[in-house]
Amino acid sequence: MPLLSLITYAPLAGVVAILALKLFGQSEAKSAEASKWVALVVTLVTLALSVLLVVQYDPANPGFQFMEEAPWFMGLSYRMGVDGISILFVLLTAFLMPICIAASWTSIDKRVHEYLIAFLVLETLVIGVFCALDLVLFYIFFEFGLVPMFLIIGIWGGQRRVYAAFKFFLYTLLGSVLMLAAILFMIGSSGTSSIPELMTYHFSPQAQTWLWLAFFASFAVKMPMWPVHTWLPDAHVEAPTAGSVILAGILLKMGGYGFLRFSLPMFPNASDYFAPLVFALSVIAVIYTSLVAFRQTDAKKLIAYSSVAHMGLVTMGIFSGNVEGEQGAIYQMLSHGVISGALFLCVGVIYDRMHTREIKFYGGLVTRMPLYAAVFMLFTMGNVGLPGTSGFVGEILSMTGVYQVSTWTALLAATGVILSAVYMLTLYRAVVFGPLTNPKLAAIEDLNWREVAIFAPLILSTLYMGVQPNSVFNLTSASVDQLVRVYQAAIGG
Amino acid sequence: MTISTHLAYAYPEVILALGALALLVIGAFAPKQTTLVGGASVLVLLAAAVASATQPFGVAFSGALVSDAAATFAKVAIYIASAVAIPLGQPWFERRGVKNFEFPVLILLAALGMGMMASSGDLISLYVGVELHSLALYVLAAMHRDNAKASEAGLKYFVLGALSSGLLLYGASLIYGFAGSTAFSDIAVAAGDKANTGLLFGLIFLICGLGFKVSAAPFHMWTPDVYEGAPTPVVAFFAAAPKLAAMVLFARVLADGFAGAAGQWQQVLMALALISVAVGAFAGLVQKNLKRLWAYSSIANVGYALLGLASGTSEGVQAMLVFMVLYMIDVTGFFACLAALSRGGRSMETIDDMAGLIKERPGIALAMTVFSLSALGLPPFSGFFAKIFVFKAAIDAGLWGPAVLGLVGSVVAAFYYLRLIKVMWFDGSVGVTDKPPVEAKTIAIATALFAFPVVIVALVWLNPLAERAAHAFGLA
Amino acid sequence: MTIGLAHYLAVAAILFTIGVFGIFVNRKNIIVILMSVELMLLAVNINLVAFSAYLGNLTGQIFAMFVLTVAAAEAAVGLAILVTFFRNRGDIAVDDASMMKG
Amino acid sequence: MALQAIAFYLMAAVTVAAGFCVVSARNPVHSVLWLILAFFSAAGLFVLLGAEFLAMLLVVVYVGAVAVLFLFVVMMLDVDFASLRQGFARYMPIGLLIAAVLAVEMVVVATTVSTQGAAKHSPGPAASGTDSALSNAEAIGRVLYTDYIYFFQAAGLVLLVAMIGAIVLTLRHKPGVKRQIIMNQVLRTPATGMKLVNPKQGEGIDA
Amino acid sequence: MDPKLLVTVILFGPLIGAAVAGLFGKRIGDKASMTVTTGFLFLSAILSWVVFSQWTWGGLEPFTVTYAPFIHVGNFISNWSFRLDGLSAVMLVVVTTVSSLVHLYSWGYMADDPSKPRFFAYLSLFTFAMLSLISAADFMQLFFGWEGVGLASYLLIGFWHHKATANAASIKAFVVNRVGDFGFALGIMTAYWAFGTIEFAKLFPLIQASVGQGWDFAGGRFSLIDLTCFLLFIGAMGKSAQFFLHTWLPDAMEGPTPVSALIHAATMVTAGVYMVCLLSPMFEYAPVAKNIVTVIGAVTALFAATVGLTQNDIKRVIAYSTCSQLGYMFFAAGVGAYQAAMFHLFTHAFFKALLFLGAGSVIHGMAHEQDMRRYGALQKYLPITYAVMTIGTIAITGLGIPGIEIGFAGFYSKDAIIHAAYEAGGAGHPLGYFAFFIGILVAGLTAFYSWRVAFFTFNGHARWTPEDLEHHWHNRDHAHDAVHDDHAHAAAAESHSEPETDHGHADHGHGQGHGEYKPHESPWTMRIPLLVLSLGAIFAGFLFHHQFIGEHNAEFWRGAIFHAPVEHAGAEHHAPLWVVWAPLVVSVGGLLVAAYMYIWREGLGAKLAANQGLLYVFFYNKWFFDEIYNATFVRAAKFLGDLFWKGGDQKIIDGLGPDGVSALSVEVGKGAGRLQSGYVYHYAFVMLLGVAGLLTYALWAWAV
Repeated sequence: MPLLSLITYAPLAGVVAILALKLFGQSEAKSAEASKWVALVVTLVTLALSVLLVVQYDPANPGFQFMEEAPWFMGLSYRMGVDGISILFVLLTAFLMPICIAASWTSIDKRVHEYLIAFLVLETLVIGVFCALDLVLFYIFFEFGLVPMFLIIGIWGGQRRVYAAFKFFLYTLLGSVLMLAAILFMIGSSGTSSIPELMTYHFSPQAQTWLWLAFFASFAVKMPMWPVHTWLPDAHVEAPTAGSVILAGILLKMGGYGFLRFSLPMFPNASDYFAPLVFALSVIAVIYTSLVAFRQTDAKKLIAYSSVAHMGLVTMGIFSGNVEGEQGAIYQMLSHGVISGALFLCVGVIYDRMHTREIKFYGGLVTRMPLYAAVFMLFTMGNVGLPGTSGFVGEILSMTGVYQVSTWTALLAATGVILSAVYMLTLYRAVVFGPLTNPKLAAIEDLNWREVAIFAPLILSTLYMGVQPNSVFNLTSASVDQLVRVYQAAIGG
Repeated sequence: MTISTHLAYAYPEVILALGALALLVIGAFAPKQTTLVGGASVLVLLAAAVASATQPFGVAFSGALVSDAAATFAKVAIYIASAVAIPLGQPWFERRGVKNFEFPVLILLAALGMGMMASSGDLISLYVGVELHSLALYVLAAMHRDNAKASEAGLKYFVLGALSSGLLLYGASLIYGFAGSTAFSDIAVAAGDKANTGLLFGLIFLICGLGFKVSAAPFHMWTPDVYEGAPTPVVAFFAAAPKLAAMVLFARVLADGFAGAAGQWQQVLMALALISVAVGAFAGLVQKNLKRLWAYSSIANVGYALLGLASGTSEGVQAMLVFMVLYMIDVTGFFACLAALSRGGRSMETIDDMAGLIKERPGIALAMTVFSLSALGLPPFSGFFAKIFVFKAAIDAGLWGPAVLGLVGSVVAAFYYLRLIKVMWFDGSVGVTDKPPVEAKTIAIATALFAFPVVIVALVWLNPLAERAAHAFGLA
Repeated sequence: MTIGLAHYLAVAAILFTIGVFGIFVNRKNIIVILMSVELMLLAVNINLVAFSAYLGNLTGQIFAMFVLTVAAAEAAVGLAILVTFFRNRGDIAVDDASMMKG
Repeated sequence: MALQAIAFYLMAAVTVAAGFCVVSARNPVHSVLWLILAFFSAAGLFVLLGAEFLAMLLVVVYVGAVAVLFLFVVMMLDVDFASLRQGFARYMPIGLLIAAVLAVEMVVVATTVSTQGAAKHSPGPAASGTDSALSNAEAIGRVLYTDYIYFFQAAGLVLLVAMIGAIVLTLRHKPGVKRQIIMNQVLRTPATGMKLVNPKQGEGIDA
Repeated sequence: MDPKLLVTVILFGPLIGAAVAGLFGKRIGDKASMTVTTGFLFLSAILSWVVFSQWTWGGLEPFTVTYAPFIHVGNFISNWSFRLDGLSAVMLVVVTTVSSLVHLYSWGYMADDPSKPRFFAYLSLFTFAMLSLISAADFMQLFFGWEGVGLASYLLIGFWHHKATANAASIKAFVVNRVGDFGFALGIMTAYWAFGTIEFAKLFPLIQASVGQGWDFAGGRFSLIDLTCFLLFIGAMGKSAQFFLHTWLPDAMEGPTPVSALIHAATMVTAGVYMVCLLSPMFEYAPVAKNIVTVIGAVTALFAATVGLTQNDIKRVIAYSTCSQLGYMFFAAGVGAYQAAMFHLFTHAFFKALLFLGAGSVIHGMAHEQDMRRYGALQKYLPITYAVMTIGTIAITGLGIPGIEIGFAGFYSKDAIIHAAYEAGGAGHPLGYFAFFIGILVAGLTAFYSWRVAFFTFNGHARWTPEDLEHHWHNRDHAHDAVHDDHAHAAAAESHSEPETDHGHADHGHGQGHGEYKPHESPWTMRIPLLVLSLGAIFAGFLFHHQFIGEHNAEFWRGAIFHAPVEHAGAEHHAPLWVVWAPLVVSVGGLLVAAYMYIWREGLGAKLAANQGLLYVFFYNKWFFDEIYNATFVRAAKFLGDLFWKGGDQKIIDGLGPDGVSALSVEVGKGAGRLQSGYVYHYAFVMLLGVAGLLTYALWAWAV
């Protein structure tokens, strides 16, 4: 059974069903309601299939599993497979999607069908990105993901949604066309587009340099790394809540995944050569964006900037080239996927009620929304990297990894630990604590059962991943060990 | 060789010529039977397509007509594209009170000219073919004769076209003089390993003339105005098939006649390609009229096709062929969408007219979105595959610099495609549109379906065909 | 001095240039532009015939003949378009042919 | 030889001068006339080159048909030509510059023909003249319908397109004009020819 | 019972309590939440004493229970585990005892608070975190506990979240602790980098072999162990509020007083000391780091004592006192007297908790007035509090008779430290004498400010009126709940308007409808812990000094504290007589000065304060640390944040990047559009330009 393809395209079944509902449904409202259920069920089925995938996965085998292959044109082929690194991202995607659908249940009231379709298509594409084992196939999934996100931001976004959508699209596109050039060069010079084969192909150091830079252009924008991060705050602020969740939770991870899948194994010498550059940019990202986050007046923007800072830790972990760094980076990505997603949902909860994200508008919510305050607190602490939450494990490991290669980097990046506390707690205090002075908030409602249901899996996974990270490392370790071994051998380390 | 053996290689042309003449006579005697003439023209074109697909390979008329895989490939595409133009155009004209049978006949004759171009092996057949189709196109552009814009478009097209054919001819004359023959095969001998200045001069004039036909910058100036002014279905026609014909002709001249001067013409083509991409990308940013916008888009796309050609390899030609075919389908589809749309009888041509179209006409808006994304080069639409073919060829030929510039140009151009999508998807509707005519809508939807997902399967057989076609040229 | 091929080519070149020149100095008069095109074609014909004579092969003359034929057809179409244009505008100034720009 | 040279220079000078006058004449009618002169002198050059048939063709087709067509259109379109001359000088300098550059380059290249041009008697049907017994017209006639039949037919189609084009673009069926259609007259029956009306009081007949 | 099971119960009991109270507090009600948490804590405390006694007298051997893997990445291996040894056994009893007493105390103290379940959940959560800290077998779990207690501290300081000051203080506490944790984390990384493991059991044996291993940094060569220890010590500085990172502790007094007693006096703040002692195998080989520890400890002791002299808020004085005492512990550790440091930690836990809870009792009695200038003459209103506070004060000032080794708790531990410092100086420790003299000086200052609190509060004339109190009672509500339509306030207001229905108020002397407000003694739930702790304050030193620092210390610690063979300090036999007596003398001196200023010449202190002497201003403003930090770090962060945001992101990156490029592109596009003028001759011109250009290029480049 082609399980990977099944997982990848399962959401499209939902698309078909929703289209049918849209075309043949009786009333708009009724079919919209039904569509939501369809989308939820489909995403849950996808999640179930992904769990099945993880269960069937053999963690001892470092190579690609569940391989599927069919020839295409121009020597390309339809090639899918997962290893210990990508399988987790598949799971993360499948995990966050039902949450996104549920989070949009009431907040999206116009063009519901299109919205759900956009999300389901996005899910297919994102899972495809993580499963594709052919360069061009990867690029197809990678690039087309821009469209649903563009529509999600542009149609269901906030006031400056058009600006944000364009910025998001063009910024990312510019990065990825350079990667496309590199991909074509790689296919031309190696004669294959198969990722597993390319991982063992040795490009000349000079070619590696250029290829690395081209891939870097794409992934750095996607991550996003300083100084190509400015699309992110805009995109996040304007996107609807679920859009932000996906953006922060999954789409950013495609950059890190790309570094792990391409830059490191395929261009090891260049990765080694450019590692100081990455470290420098990562450190800047951590400090610079943390400080910027500290000054934000818009809650979502603050969290968006914090994402940039956290991704800085990921990039430095990846390019540390040792097991701790890689595992830390992967873990940080997973954890950030859950936590930042949850934080955006937290902002979404109050945005849905009051329709503003201005931090100043709020204050003292704890008196009316104690449950919300508790949930928000948990994720605030997760974002701060408190041990016991998932945020900690990734941070400490990636810093440990990078410490061994570049002490200065780790030293400076560790200041992020302080700064993240500053801005997150300031945000939390301003929104949740203090007296409830704004009369408009007097009647604000606490979390309802639906919201609790949305947050519950996120809370559980944050805590579980915080105390039992090893269950994840068990899955990744074989693949990561191999990655590091090959990388170290290539750079002669 | 008797005439009949020659004709065996020219069945498509014969079918088209006889068909055109016969339909002209029918039309002259029964001027009301326009639908009949139109339908028959489609059949003639399809018959010609079948004939080209099945014709034997060889050379006829002392090398004036070349029948090979490339000719077959191009002609089938050209004839089918021409055939599509008829159902798209005739009802459109009829709705605007222009009921005539000449339209399909002119299309037939233009298709004949393009067929000649695609299989020409001689400067004279090159010239006659170019003129045959150009003259038909000039007339088609101005055919909506009571429309001031259309006649202005026709005039501009004509004047500049005449200038370009002057340039082309001057080049042809120089080549003839310096090579001593008009046959490409003889020219190839004369050009040898290193062409002389006279030949190169002639070649440059020729490239300029052909550059006009494919609307490569800086010979593109006519394109936006003519696209805007000419009737939409006519634009759909001449944005597609003639470009392929001219590109194939380009390939023939360069590959068959000037293989020895590849180093030189690669430089020229690369310059044209990059200027085209830049002009198409930047000038398109400020356009408000969709037809103009698509004109700039086509300029940019021709730039990409030229980049493939500029690689100077068989792979490059193959890429160019695939690119052009996929692009033809895209552009036909897009203009079919435009032809299908009207509001209160008035054509919808500006970007603002499209506001909120997704709610109003979801099918057509979706098709237009697909075409926009495809033209943008976004996977998994056909334009993406077209571009990777071209860029891969360019990169494999060592032209990674131009390839990267071209790709960056596509990002600039992305802005205007996105703007169209934005207007259709994000903005509110500005009024009720008329019910789209069924034929235009069908063509739009069919082409959109080709752009995705059919293309994914289609490429599997299109690519080998293009490869065989490319091998017909004497390139490495 | 003997009159060689180069002389004819030079004449043709000059004539061609005059034709080119005529196109863009005649800002307003389309008819003159069409005539300039005719001049260019004439230059081409001189080229072809001169080459033909020089090379001693007839192809050039045949080519020139087709050029003449096509040029005549072109002139017909061009003038027809001009007439349509005139009917729509009541004028043939090139300056007016600028409904579309940008 | 000298005579030939004089003839060449004379006709070349006239051709060029007439060409220049075509583009610079104030009145388009004059332009057409200068064009005719240019054609005539070019025809002379053709004769010098031994292409009598083509010279003849040029005079007959061009002067007789095309130039007259121009003249006809110029006359027909009743345009205020004086205003069309405005702004002539504005683009003169840059135009001249480009033209000069082009001309110089083309002439330079033309001069290379003696060293780089193709060998005489390169492939293709032999021309008339010194080494051929055939007259020019005869030689053309021999190949035009054999070797070049393809182009000949195609050229015919080009002319057909021009014809269709001219008709499509310019022919007008004036809606008000009544034409005699004999078939209609023949097929006319009382049923179709008559209409019975029964007007009511105080109402007119609805025509 | 199996000690492994015991420690497991001890560790997880509080967590269960916290979970029950935190998750279901609303459902099960206040009483049940309080009972559950307090019950588990008492269970833990009792079991802890069982373990402790088994350790001390029962010959229990050190062991480690591993529950589950935490992180296994490469060699970076960490497990969830419980490490029992001398140090953790001591800490177990300290933590669970104080915590359980504080839980009990809070029944009374927090009686009228609307969110009791939350409070008790936080307390228990804290206890769990603290226990996991002290039981860690590797750096990761240590760090987990470390930050866990930080979280709990943050939550508890900001417990009254409607108070702006409390929120600010909680953030400050968290952030300053984070600064320490930053160092701590780096220290862990350095340790891992240098030694390839983060497990104590594997790490410690590697240390000796790596002495002399260098690390090149910023042009110099440093000892790796020194670096590791220094970075780890930064963590300790943060958690234990040492000089430079102390600023959060006084502000932390915004939290409810039981919290101050538990976290900011007895347990969490001592974690730094605990860590240094735990890592004695490393510190022993890190002479530079040890010197830093000594200096920082000594300076903190002095600094905090000087500031403590001038503060008027009763809790703040005690907070500075804590800071100062922690300084003692650090310099003890710094000079190698880890046993003394731990002993002081142990005794300090009792008497400082006692002082805080006593202060809490006063505050409770005075309607949450904390300013000592509004106290006075409370001894007759609060006799028990008075008694226990006096005991605590005696204990902290270390009164005892050196000759016969009898005294209150502080006497044993503090004198041991001072002697150890002196001895270290004698043994060649470069900073031994320095620490010793500071220790003596601070002992005097300690006596002064501690007695100042006692006298200022309980003796002299009353500087309050019943009206003040009444007014204050209401103000207190307003301070807590600034919003009138606020739920919490509504609850509070209700409980005051109908005091009889609120059993929590039955014990309160105020609000009984008499209209007469006067200070009142605390309820029994508060008094019992006070009494228990005073027992500790009196006897802890006497009972355990043999084990901790005396002749039995080697058997007691059983290898948990390590001494490098060359350097030995810790026994006080060789000190000359004046050294032995000096602490007592200065303490009594301090006592007399305080008595003079606040009893015999009452008002003198106020007068001195009013004079605003230079030194007074300096001390009163806490050496201007807050102002300096505010001016540098906070302002700089805000300035840089704005600069990077508005200047960097918006102007430079966006301005030159996307926005700039797109604007430029549109301009270029407009230019191209202008070229497209609509005039045929322009078009022709452009075409010919192209032709001419290409031809010229051809002629120039390819002319054959």
